[in-house]
Parts: sequence; structure tokens; C-alpha cells
Amino acid sequence: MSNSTDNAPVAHSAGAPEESRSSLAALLLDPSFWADWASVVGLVGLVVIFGIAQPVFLSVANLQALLLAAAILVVLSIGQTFVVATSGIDLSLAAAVMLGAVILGLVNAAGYGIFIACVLCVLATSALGFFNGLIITAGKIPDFVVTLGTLSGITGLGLILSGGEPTMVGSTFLLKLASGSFGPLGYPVWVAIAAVVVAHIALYHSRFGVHLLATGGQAESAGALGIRTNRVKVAAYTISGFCAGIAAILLVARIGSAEPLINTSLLLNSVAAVVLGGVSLFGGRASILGPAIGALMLTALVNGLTLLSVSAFYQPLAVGTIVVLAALIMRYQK
Amino acid sequence: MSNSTDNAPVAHSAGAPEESRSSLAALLLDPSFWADWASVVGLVGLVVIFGIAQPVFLSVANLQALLLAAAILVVLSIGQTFVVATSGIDLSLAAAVMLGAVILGLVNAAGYGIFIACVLCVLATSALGFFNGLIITAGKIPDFVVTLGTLSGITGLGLILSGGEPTMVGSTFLLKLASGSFGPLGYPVWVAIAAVVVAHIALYHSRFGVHLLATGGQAESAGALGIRTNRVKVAAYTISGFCAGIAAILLVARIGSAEPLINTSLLLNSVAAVVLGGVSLFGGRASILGPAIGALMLTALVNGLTLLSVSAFYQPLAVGTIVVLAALIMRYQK
Amino acid sequence: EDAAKVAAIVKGLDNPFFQTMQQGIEQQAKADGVNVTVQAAANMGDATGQADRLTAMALQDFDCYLVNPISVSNLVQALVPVAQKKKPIINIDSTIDAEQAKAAGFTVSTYIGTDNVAAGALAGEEMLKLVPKGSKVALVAGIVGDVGSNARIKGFKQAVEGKLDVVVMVSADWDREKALTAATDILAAHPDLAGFFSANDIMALGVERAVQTSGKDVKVIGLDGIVDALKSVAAGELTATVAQYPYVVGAMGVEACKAAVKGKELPANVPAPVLLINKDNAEASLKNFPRPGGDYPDPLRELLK
Amino acid sequence: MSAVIPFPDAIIACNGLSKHFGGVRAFTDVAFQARRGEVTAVIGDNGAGKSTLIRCLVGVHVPDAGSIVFDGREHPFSNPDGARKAGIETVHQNLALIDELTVAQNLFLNRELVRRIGPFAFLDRKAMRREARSMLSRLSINVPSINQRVRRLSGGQRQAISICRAVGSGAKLVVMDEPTAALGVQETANVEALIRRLREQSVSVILVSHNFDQVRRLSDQIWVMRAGKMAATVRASETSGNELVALVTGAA
Amino acid sequence: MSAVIPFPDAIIACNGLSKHFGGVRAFTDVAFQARRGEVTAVIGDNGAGKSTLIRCLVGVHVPDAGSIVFDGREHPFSNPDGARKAGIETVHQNLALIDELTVAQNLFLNRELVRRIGPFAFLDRKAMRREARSMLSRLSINVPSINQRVRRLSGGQRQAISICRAVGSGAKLVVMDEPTAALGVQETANVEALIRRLREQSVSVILVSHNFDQVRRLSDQIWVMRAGKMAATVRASETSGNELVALVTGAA
Ligand SMILES: Nc1ncnc2c1ncn2[C@@H]1O[C@H](COP(=O)(O)OP(=O)(O)OP(=O)(O)O)[C@@H](O)[C@H]1O
Ligand SMILES: Nc1ncnc2c1ncn2[C@@H]1O[C@H](COP(=O)(O)OP(=O)(O)OP(=O)(O)O)[C@@H](O)[C@H]1O
Ligand SMILES: [Mg+2]
Ligand SMILES: [Mg+2]
Repeated sequence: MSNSTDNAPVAHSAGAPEESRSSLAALLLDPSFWADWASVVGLVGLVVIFGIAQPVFLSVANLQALLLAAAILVVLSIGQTFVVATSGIDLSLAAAVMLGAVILGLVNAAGYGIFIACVLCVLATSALGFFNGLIITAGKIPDFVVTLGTLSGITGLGLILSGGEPTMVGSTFLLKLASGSFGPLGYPVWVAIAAVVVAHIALYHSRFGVHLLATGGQAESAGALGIRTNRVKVAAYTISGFCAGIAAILLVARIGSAEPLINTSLLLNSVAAVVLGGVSLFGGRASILGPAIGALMLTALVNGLTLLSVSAFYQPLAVGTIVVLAALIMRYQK
Repeated sequence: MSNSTDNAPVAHSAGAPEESRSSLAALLLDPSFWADWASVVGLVGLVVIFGIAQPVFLSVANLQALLLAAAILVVLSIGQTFVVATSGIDLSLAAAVMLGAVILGLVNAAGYGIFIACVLCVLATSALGFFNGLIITAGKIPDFVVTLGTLSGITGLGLILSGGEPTMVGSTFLLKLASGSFGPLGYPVWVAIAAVVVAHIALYHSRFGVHLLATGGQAESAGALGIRTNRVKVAAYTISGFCAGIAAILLVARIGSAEPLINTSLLLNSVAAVVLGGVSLFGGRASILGPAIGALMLTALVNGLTLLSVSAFYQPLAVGTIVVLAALIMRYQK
Repeated sequence: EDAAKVAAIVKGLDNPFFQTMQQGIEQQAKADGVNVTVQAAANMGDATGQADRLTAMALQDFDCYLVNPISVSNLVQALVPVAQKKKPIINIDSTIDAEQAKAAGFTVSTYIGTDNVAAGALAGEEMLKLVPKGSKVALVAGIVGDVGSNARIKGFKQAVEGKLDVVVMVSADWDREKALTAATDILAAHPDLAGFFSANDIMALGVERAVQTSGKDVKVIGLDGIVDALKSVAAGELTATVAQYPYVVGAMGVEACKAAVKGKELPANVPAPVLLINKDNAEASLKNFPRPGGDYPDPLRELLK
Repeated sequence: MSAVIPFPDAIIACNGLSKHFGGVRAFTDVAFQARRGEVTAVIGDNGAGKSTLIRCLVGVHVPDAGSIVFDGREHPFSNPDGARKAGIETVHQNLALIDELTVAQNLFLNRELVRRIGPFAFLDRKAMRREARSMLSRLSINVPSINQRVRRLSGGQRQAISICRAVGSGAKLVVMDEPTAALGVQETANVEALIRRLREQSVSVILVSHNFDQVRRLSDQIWVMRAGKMAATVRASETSGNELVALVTGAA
Repeated sequence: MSAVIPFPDAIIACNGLSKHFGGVRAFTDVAFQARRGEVTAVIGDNGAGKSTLIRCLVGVHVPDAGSIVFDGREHPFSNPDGARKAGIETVHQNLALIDELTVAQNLFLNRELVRRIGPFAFLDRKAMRREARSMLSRLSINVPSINQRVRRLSGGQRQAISICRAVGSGAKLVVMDEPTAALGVQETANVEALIRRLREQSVSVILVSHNFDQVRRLSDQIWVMRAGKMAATVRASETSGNELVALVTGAA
């Protein structure tokens, strides 16, 4: 064999363009499609199983309650997504929610009116996020250490500010926010939907979004191309803080009081939602719908198990198994 | 100017060899020296400050107590270090300690003798770590999701096994382990020292250690060179589980009973110790002394604040501030 | 005579119950001219952290140690040096296991606290009065595995055994929002539910909110008697709560310390007051908060006279 | 060799420039300049300090000492963003691609096309994709898809994208650090043609290369670095391959 | 062109080999072989599939179809460890260096020297450092320090280390994917001399390169890939640079 017999000019048989993604079959065969939509697959699976096992699960009232319960986690997961996309992690997220709630409660109790209280709450948590970002970038300290430090610091701050006591917030505005609804969905659900839409646009349709992913992907290269990676990181943490503030308002509205208590499962679940949503903890890849649906999935899990009257002892086991299974199924598609 | 006047054959004035690190001054000017020994700097700083503020801090009795209190965290941090070196994270570590303790308690209560109980405890937690590693590598699921899942799963398992009740472990062997001492140091401290020595040798003087770092650094390149990166990862998780088992024994010995309760601060502190010890969460760089000293530092912090009678409300704030400051100081040296 | 120096260590301060206890300790100490240092665990799960703090305090010169352990045995070893110095140990709220203490070579001078099982039973009896026999009730527990939560649930279950139908027990980690979510789910699953018992007031308030939102008439009984719960009972929202008086437990602890330092013989067991609060006596309780609505028996006060 | 009188028509010039990292001196006391509208080559052995010099010139590294003049202004920028805004585009030796972004996103990174709607600027992804396709085809670069992440592209494909990005946006000065190292014969020819075209459009080019034939074919002026010093500079038309080898190795 | 009778003296041969990634076909139905003791070159355009073919041969990728014979054994190994144990060393195009490890550690990765004490094997770090130094000096490669992490080395220094690792351990077959792309003139000459020396020691070499002069200088047999197919093979002595260009571009 000297020269090959196969010399027909096959323009690009290797690496043939794949841009025509129109056909559904091709889409379903593409592993990255499954990876990106894993949380949807998991959610649909859960809905089907729970729907069969306990018909109440699919009742309109329950679905409404489920969405309402998920709203806070959805908003937090979005905040966490921005940070994780820069290959960071915000461990202070749940603590920021607590601090925001305490500030809201105290300002309101001091008689400044609920709107000012809400604004100050969001400002405070955003400032906190900004501070996190500043220390991380200016001090070149790993995200994990800084946000762990602020987690601890805020815990103390919340306790000191509140004297360790919960503050009742009996505002009609917040009560309406928590229990009112527009169309079939409660206001908190609309807030979460708005957050998803705005975040999606910021991530996919703005220069900031591309710079965020570039910073998370390869900060050094991004810097060499003139992207101010430090500013991008600070912005991501500020957004995370802002989301914590919104979540704090939703939380206070929901339970009617501001408590100096940190809900650590909010933190772990926010990260779990992000990862189940197909966002890499190593940065550079992100999605907003994914984490939102991941958050929905985690909430549906607890909702369904409670509806099925699974004992408190068995619930953690079930949650753990299902989270791993969901991830497993989604990865095997690849 | 055409040809330069400076044509003397300056063999390698650029990139001149720097192997002669003998001089202390050069050592102190080398930023990587400071980065590697940051936790030491932090620890020494704390010891000096606390020692001046409250002389009891430097009393032999207090130092002994401090070391005793740190032993569990040191052992856990070592386990966490192996996982973090592969660029993973073991969120199930504190839960594994709980499960190990419960198994130890139940086996002992069933009358099998304390040694069998201890062995089964360590076997169970090691098996758990092995399982974690297996799912992560075989399922190609992110570490965070898997260990979050097992965290939840183990919580449930521990509750189901124990019925939610603590089990008293009244073994003289364990009592001696907890309160006896050899030379100036308590047995748990010796256990921690042994763990540090063995881990250090494994990391720096065995092929496994190099392969671990290579896997954490660039798994793809390591794989191309024939390193079985999956096996290495599984081994790292198994070691982490093993350490959790040892920590569980120390814990049961220390508090005298096995409780189905998870100590989340053990988890966060184990990671904080690792990071303060100069280990990158992105893998590829590790140290054993660093995390051990990081663990010591975190314990000394609580000890010192308690001795200074800092109010419980202010302690978290102080801890957070000092963790960030320690990291800040250490990074500014760079 | 120097003022007695008292070291106190309580559970996590992330719960108003223990803050009230701390308040009781500090105010009684002020009233009695006692010097007190209060420390607490980082949170309710921090068993070793609590022991570490006590270990540090044991090194300092205190005359008496007031301890509220997270678990039955987590403080035993830390107390060994205290016992060796022959300082009195006053155990409040949660018990230290007597056998372990004996093995470690000490006995506590006295135990002051409320019986959680009895408190739970009190709630159960009230529930029996409120709902028809055979009704469905649901239980909301704290962090799974928590001893206090277990005891309260156990007391309630014993009281309603065979008379009411306990359909589900969920765990809401002492968290108001989680309790709210869980109660909403339970109400969806069991539309004919008649009552909730929640292992503490914070969660009860969350449950109450879920009930309110659902518009159903479901009884909610809490336990602890924190101020928000009393207000809620007075406002006719929360049905009832079983009040324990952490303030009194703390205050009695300081009294016991003072007595012990003076060398008085302490009774081995001092029961703290427990009271069922419903709409009838809520106002009175609120007025006196954090002290009970009326006088209560205090053998230690007698001792100090 | 410190004091160098800049050519009056230098687009970029530096003087007394030094840079070290910890204990490693990358280069010391370097004077260098590139004439406007010319192709200026920098050659030298591995580790001689070429890339580090380039990175100092385009704002990635801040030099320890020395001055830089670009387009008549001293200290013209302090970071890569400033350099790009001032009109310098660079093909870095490590390519500076973001693996997780698509080909099109990489091509327009920090130069994104936007559509303004009121105060908001939205990415014009369609326009960027269209533009990207035409940029690639102008250089006849073949990539599987404009929407593919660059992580999995072949070495040459990656390099081609980096070059494409640098020449696509009408810079005054294009700096290329070993741009054809991973390229095939055809692609190399394309890039060389491209460099000639740039010069015709009177864009200045700085070219780092180990290929002396290429350097002699393309450049007007050649600078030689050796062991962290600027060892010599010659006109390309007045030198031979052998002389270059001698200069680089220090045998001259 | 599927059925290829292997040379009786082939050190490695493959037949009907195909590999695709998701929707991207890297190459299909490739037959290739390398004679024992010869230098076999593989050339082709960017993205033609050369590196992927190499990676299939040395066990990094598992091909979708086709068979591989190494040293007379079919399906000789299923992973890179097996390939290295069987006697194949590779210089990957991406160099396969671990940035966070030192030069010495990289040189001995998965080939660490150990001292056995009873059942335990401890790293012999001193011996490795000594060996590493002599390996580097034999190739006259200059790196600042043997204890430096490779992250910050220059492009050429990194490539040199990867080459050094591959030739240092007495393999039967050394595979080099564009080994001189980032190297300077001297270093390139050194590597070429090294390849000749390998052949003299009757080590077989597979060389991927875009430098046709180099290929003609060094190799005995040349294989040409084009757009995922093996397009042609010629003896190096019987071809010209122009013919190679024609083969690669498909003009022939
Ligand atoms: N960021 C850095 N940190 C530490 N040392 C560095 C850094 N960048 C470069 N060096 C060192 O500086 C010296 C010069 O490197 P440089 O990359 O400039 O060489 P080069 O001339 O571009 O070589 P090549 O032709 O191989 O690309 C080398 O010894 C290298 O190890
Ligand atoms: N792991 C992978 N995943 C997806 N696509 C891949 C992967 N590896 C290679 N490809 C694709 O396969 C094709 C062939 O790539 P390969 O690296 O083999 O080319 P090459 O001939 O080595 O090119 P070059 O000369 O530029 O190095 C390219 O289109 C590339 O994008
Ligand atoms: Mg270079
Ligand atoms: Mg290639």
C-alpha cells in the first residue's frame, strides 16, 4: 500500500460541523444536553413517582404550596450560581439571610416602616457580599476561608444585634407578600420567577455574564485579555449578597418573624441545587434554569416524603439516596 | 545600536539556579515559604496574644487540655487533606464520625467487647469512604453531590440504627484512652501525632503521595501517564473514612457515649483547617503539618476566647475575624 | 468575704430558651452578689466544643460550676478536674448520667430541671381535652436524635397512647420555616387532621402559621413558653403551650451554687416549675415573663435564708 | 546597552526594562523598540525571556523597572485592558483561551458586540456568530463548529482561534508569541500571508518565533535575546540564518 | 484501504481503527504501522486526527472500532499504564505535565525510584533528583531548578521536560507528538540528535510533526492523514517536500 485509494475530497469528514441541532434525536443523543438538563430529568422523575404514590402530591393546592416553599431556595441558588460560576463558593449565604432578616426585624421594630426595613436589609446583605468579594480579591485569600470567616462573624453579629431574641414582624405588606397571589401563583413564586429571568439575562445576554464565565474558567487568560477579573468576582459576591437579602425578605414574610438562627441546610441545599443544576464547582460553566429546577427538586423531595408520611428517621436516608441517584442517572447518560 | 556591547557569555543569568536554599534570609524572603507555613504564623500569633492577655493560657495544664481538645480535629483534618489533595471534598466526614460512634456504641452494647467494637467502627467508616470514592469515580458524579448525599444518608442510617437514642459506652479501655497519658501528653494526642507522622510519610515519601497530588493537579495528564486516577481517588476517600473512624473512637472516649447527632462544626472546621494549612481546594498541593497546625489554631482560638471570658455572643464574631485575619496576613506575605 | 465566682456553661445560644436561662443566671447572680461567667456551645450539636470550653474554665479559679450539658455524658471528662479540686457541680436542665459521673469519680451536688417527659405528657393531656377521641394528630420534632426533643415527644405519645391517632412525626430541626413547610405538607396529606404537637415553641409558631394559612381549625400545642408563644396564645392564635421556666432554672442554679459554696447540704433533685399556658392564663404569664405567672416552690431560696 | 534613542517612528519602545519572579530573573535592563508599520521579530533560546518581555509590553506583567512608550505616550497603560483599548492585540504563547467558552465567545471576549435597548446593552449573539464565521473563513481556519467549546479542539485549531481574535479587531499593533508553533503547513502559510497583509495595511507587528526562515521571510528588524538580556538587533535584510544562529547561541 | 498486511517487523500496527467524540469524528477506518527500529512520521493538517490516533495507540483513548497489535500481541493494553509497562513512552501534544509538581517529580511520575525497607517502599528522592539532573544535562536542557514547580516554566522548558521523561526510561517505542513545536534552534537540534540516537539504539520512534524538512531529515516512513482518514504512506527517501505538501492538502 502506498498512496491511499481513498482520495476523494471529503471536506471535513473529521470534525464535521454539528451546528444544525434541529433534530430532536440528535439533541437526545448529545450527552451535554443531558448534563445540562439533569435536574429537569430528576424533577420529572420525582413528580411521576410521588404523583403515583400519593395523588395529593399533584393536587393544585400542594403544587402551589410546593412552589411557595421553594421560592427562597430558588433565589438563594441563583445567588450561589453567580459565585460558583467564578469557581468560588459562598458559605456565608445562609448567614447573610439571617443577618438580613435580623436587620429587617430591628429596623421595622424601631418604627422606620417596612419599606425602609426591606431596603436596608437588601443593602446590608449586598454590602456583605461586596465585602466578601473585596477581601477575597484584594487579600488573595481562598473563597472558602473568607466566607467561612464571614459565616462565623455574621453569626455573632446577628446574635449581638438581636440579643439572641427573635423579633416579630407584623407588617401587612409582608403578610400580603407571603400569602397573596397573582394568578395561580403566590407573590414569592413571582419574585423567584423574576429573579430567574433577570439572572438568566445577566448571565447569557450581557457582557458581564461572559466575563463571569471567563473569570471562572481561566482567570489568568481572562486577565490577559483585559477582563478585570477582580471586579467580576466582587460583582458576583455582591449579587449573591443581594439574593440573600431578597431571600431574607421572603423568609421574614413567610414566618412572620426575624430570627437570629442560621439554617445551615439552606446553605448546603443552595450548593446542592447549583451542582444538580449542572453548574461545575470548578467554574466556567453555569446555568440559571438548572439550579432553579434543582432547588425545586430538593423541595419536592421533602414535600413528597412528608406527604407519604415517611418517618423523620427515614427521611434523611431517602433524601441522600435520591440525590445520589439523581446525579447518578444524569451522569450515566453521558 | 546594532550588535549589543554586552556579549559576555553570561551562562544563565536568567533563571539562575536557586537550589542553594541554605541561607535563612533567602528562606524568609521566599513567598512560598510563608504560604506553606501560614498556619504556624497564625498559631504563634495567637499563642503570643492569648499568653499575654491571660497567663493561664500558657499554663502546662491548659496547653495539655488544648492539645487533647484538638486531637479529634487534627485527625479529621488529615483525612480531609487527602481528599482535598485530589481536588475533592468530603462533606460526609462529620456524619461518618457519627455513624462510627453509633456502630461502636451498639456493638459494644451488644456485648462484643470494646476491641471488636472499635475495629468494626473503623471498618464501617472506611467502607463508607470507599463507597463514596466508588460512586464518585464510577458514576462520574461531582464529589460535592455524592458526599452531600451520603451526609444525608448516613444521618438517617445513624438514626435508624440507634433509634435516635444515645448509647452509653462505659468501657475502661476507652476511659483510659481518653484520660490517660504517656509522658506529658494524653493518649489522644499521641494518636493524633501518629496520624500526622504516618500521613506525612504517605504523602511525601511514597509513590501513592505523588500520584495523589498528580491526580489532584491534572487528572487528565496523570491518567495519560498511566496513573490510575480513579483508584487514587477511591483510596483518598477510604483514608478519609478511616480517619473518621479513628476520630469516632476518640470522640466516644472523650464524651463517654455514642450519639446519633452530627457535629457540623467539625465538618466546617476540618475544611477550614485544611485551607488554613495552605492546601489548595483545587487540588495538587498538600501538606500534613499545615492542616494539623490549622486545626490546633482553631482549637486554640476557642480555648483562648473562653479563658478571656469573651461572651458567647461575641465568640463567633471573634473567630470569624481572626480566621480571615490569619488568612489575610499569610497571603500578604506573598 | 469575697463574692463567690461561678462558672456556667449552657447549650447553644442560638435558641431563646437558653438565652432566657442565661438571663436568669445573670440576674440572680447580680441580685445575690455572685460573680458569674456564662459560656455556651457554638450550637446545639457542638458536644465537643462545649466540653472544650468547660475544660478551659476548669483551669480557672471558680468556686462552683453550673453545667447544662448537650448530651448525658459529653461534659463528664471535662468535669473530672473540677471534681478533683472539690468544687461543687450543679447540673441544670439536661441531666448528666449518674453512672458515668461515678465512673469518673464525682457526683453532681444537685440536679435542677424540668422533666421533659412530664412536660410532653402535660401537652398530651391538654390535647386530649381539645380534640375528640380518635382524632388524627401530627408531631413536629426538633433535630432528629436530640434528647430533649425525644423526651418531649415520648411524653406526649405516652399521654395520648390509644386515645389519639398519631399519623406522622416529622423533624423540623427546631427551625420555624421548616416547621411551616412540613405542617403545610402534612395538612395537604391529612385534610382531617385535628392537632399538632410541636417539640418547641419556635416550631409551633411556624406550624400555627401554616394552619392559619390553610384556614382550618387545627389545634397547635407548643412547649417552652417563650415570649412570642405567650403573645400568640394570648392573641388566640397558638392553642396552648407548656411553659418551662429556663429563667427559674438558671436562677435556681445560681442559688444552689451560693448555697453549696456556703457549705449547705443540697437536695439531690430540685424540680423546676412547669405550667400549661392557654388563653386563660396567658396574659398573666406574659406580664411576669420570664418569671412564672405566680409564686413557685423554691427549696433553695429557703436554704439560703 | 541601556541608553537607546528611540526611533522617531517607534510604535512601541522600552528602556531599562527588568522583571524577575521571586528569585528567578526573567530579564534585566532591556531596551527594545518596534517601528511603526514594520514587522519586528524577537528571537532567542528557550527561557531567554521573550514571552515575559512581551507580557510586560502588553500590560500583563508590571515590570520591576524601566519605562515603556507606546504611540508617543509614556506609561500608556497599566493592565491588559488598557493595552487593548490603546490598540494592542496579542496572541499569547499559552493562547489565553477560555476552555469552557465557545469558539465565538472566545473570539469576542472583552470585545463583545452589543445591542443597546435604552440603558441596557444586550449581547448580539447572532452578529457575533456571523462575524466569527467570517473571521475564521477569511483565515481559512476549520473548526468543527463555532458553538463548540474550545477545550476539545486540536492544538492547531486552538492557536488559529487565538490568532484570529488578535487580528480581527483593527489594532494598531499586533503582538504574536510563536503564533505558528502548532500550525500545519497550509495554516502556517495562511498566517504568514496574514502578517504580510497586516503590514500592507500598515499595522505594526511584533513576532516571536523560533523559526529563523520565517523570521527572515517576514520581518524587517530582528532583536535577539539571550539569557535575559537583549543581546543584539539587526535588519532582516542584512543578516543570514547562520548569523542569527550565532547571535542566539552567543557564538558571535 | 482497510485490509493492511502488517510488516512482519512492525513494532505497532493498527487496522480499521475509528474514534469519534460525541458528534465529532476524529478519524475513521485507519490502518497504520511502524517498523521496528525505524522512525515513522505522521503528518497532516490541523485537526486531521493525528493526536487522537496517537492517543488511541498508547492507550489513552479506547478506539470505537479496529484492532491494535503491539510487539506481536493483539489488544496489548487497555490503558496508559499498560502501554508504559509494555514499553511505550509518549510525549503528548499537551505535554501531560502536572503544573503543581516539581521538575524532578514530573520526570519520574509513575516511574518513581523507591528504596524498599521491609514491605514498605519509600521514595528515593535524592536518587531521583540526581538522576533528573543528569537526564536534563544529557539533553542540555536548562531549567532554573530541578525543585521548581513546572507551572511557571517557559513553553520550551516545559516541552523539554516532557521529552526528557519519555526518552529517559529505556522504552521500546517512543511516540512524540510535535515535540519541537515550542523549542528553540539549539534545543530542536538536540532533540533531532536524540531521535537519531534512539534509532541507533534501535528504539522505534513515532513522530508527529508539521515541519516537513524535519520529517524528511529524521524519518524512514511517512504517513499522511487528511480529514480523519489515512490518506497515504511513502518512504521518506522517495519523496520530496512538495509531494508531502500535495499529499497533506489533498492536491495529489
Ligand atoms: N510567572 C512566572 N513565575 C516565575 N518564573 C517565570 C514566570 N514566567 C516566566 N518565568 C521564568 O522566566 C524565564 C523566562 O521565561 P519566558 O517564558 O519569558 O521565556 P521564553 O523566552 O518565552 O522561552 P520559550 O521560547 O521557551 O517560550 C524562564 O526561566 C521561566 O521559568
Ligand atoms: N476529547 C475530544 N473531544 C471532542 N473532540 C475531540 C477530542 N479530541 C479531539 N477532538 C476533535 O477531533 C479532531 C481531531 O483532533 P486531533 O487533536 O487528533 O487533531 P491533530 O491532527 O492532532 O491536529 P493538530 O495538528 O492541530 O494537533 C478535531 O476536530 C478535534 O476538535
Ligand atoms: Mg515564550
Ligand atoms: Mg495534534
